[in-house]
Amino acid sequence: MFIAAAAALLISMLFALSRAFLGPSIYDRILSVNMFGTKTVLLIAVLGFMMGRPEFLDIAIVYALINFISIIGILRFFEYTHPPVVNSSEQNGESDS
Amino acid sequence: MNFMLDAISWFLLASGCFLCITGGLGLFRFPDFFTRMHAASITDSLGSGLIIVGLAFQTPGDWLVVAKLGFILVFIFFTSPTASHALAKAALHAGQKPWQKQT
Amino acid sequence: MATAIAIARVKDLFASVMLTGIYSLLSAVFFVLMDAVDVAFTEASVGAGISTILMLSTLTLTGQYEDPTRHKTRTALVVVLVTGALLIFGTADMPRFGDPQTPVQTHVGPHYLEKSYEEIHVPNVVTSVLASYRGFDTFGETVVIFAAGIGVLSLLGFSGRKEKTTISVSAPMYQHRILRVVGKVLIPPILLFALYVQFHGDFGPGGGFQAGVIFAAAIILYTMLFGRQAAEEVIKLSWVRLLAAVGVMLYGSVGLISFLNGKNFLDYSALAADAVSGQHYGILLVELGVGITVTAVMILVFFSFAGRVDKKAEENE
Amino acid sequence: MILSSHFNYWIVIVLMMIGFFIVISHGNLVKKLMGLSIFQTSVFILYISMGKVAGGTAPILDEAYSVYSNPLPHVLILTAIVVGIATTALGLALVVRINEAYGSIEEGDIEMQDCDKLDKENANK
Repeated sequence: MFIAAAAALLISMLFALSRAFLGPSIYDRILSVNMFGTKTVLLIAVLGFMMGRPEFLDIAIVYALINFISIIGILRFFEYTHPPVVNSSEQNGESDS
Repeated sequence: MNFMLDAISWFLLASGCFLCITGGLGLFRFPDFFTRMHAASITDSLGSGLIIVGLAFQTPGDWLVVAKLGFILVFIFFTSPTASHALAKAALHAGQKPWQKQT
Repeated sequence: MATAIAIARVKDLFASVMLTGIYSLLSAVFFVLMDAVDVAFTEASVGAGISTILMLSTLTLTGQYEDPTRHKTRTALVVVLVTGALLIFGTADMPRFGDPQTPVQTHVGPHYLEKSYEEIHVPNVVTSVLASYRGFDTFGETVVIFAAGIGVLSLLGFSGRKEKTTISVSAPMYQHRILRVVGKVLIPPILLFALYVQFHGDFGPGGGFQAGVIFAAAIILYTMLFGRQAAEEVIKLSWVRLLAAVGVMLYGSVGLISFLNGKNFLDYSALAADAVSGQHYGILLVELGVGITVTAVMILVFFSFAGRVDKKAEENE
Repeated sequence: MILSSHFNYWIVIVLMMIGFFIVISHGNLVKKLMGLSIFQTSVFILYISMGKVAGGTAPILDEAYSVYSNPLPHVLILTAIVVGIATTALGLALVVRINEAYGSIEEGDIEMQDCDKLDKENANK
């Protein structure tokens, strides 16, 4: 059963990977990296159970955290290189979202 | 009792996997960025939640493991929608247009 | 593997940084499959987070696109193919995968596995080997990290302090309110988790190196969300610089104490009356030293890169 | 037979050669560093896969298991990863400085500028 779960996760990781290769815009790539990260968290958790050593969960936790940090980092530095073009009225509306 | 737990976790894992695969397929096949994001982020949250709860039913009575799984669940529920939100906003500001059906 | 090829091919450097992130995720999964929990842990915290962020900040400084002209492609291909063929020829003599009778498995490895529990009472053999049996190596590596930190500092330095610009273009993600709130919620658990990793390293995967990187990642997250000025008010950089040295000193002085007590350098059994508990104290202190150094160096490196990025943004303004 | 039992070395070699190829053929210094890190990871994989014992588990001692993988390569690689990131950071810092001095991080441009400078100096003499 765990093997089936791992295989399913691998398949969806494969999809994400191919989207990261093809991705026409940079945002597609970021999105697929994000999804890839989440799937890796799950895969590591499932693998830990598969090998009967749930200690592996620590790694999954680290991934869940680090993945978030790296996505934020990517977005942050992306704002430097491509500053967003917004007109001020839209910005005011958006900032309360 | 044990069989019941097994059956529940089976069901949860299977549905979680199904969601993950559909999400991956959506990410791969959909026509533009926003629809892809829709596919990826929604299935991401629900699918990972299901898988983690399914795993939690499989733990052999070790509460530390369940607690760790709970941590992962909370983190994913926090971070994944947040990241998606930030990403969507950045993309919209950078001038990505939502896809519309060509008539 | 395919990821690596793609990294080679993609022209847009930004995209290839993204792919290095994926690549490191994949290699961590591989390490998990190969039972190397601690290694996967380190790769997870280092490869996906810090190295991606550093590469990105360099790209912000230098420009995103690569010159499409390649030099010496044909020569390179020939050299690579020949070397690869020779290496593959060489593998024919290598031991088989997973074979328990190889020279690697029959030398000191079994000794560590059998004796370490008696001698040190630490279930995680990787930690005991890292901190105790091969403590001298680890000391050297800590010093290398420290030296690299000094190198980055002296190359990029801080030109801060003098310019007291308040909020510039480099203003943090003010328009991302949700991000800031979620970040605020997440930072304390990350710091706590780093401490857990630091002190739980004896029993599960973890230890000073990983904890240091995670701790630094939390502070980097704070910096990215609230800006460099805000972060510099929270953590004084001069303190961080001091801490980097304190970590190395802590490690070294543990060694010196055992030296002065008439044992070998870094022989922890001198630290307490009982040899085993001495080992415990030794490992704890040494891991603490490593953790402090790694945290401080990572923070310093990130700050020096971020400082450059801010400066460039101001110049463009 | 050899194919199934040596595949780990093959993967390592392919990765290593990809990294090597990037380092040689790309002019961009950041890309070179990426190639270097791929090369580095291939070495990590080599070490770790050599430490694996068939049927073993992670080297965290427990009553329930008797076969463990070899902890020594894990220790070496663990520290190597962190040292690797430190050296990569140093390399990136150098790249940043080079960019400030030359205004470019392409190897060819930098060489051209160096040659120009040398020519000028020779002409002055």
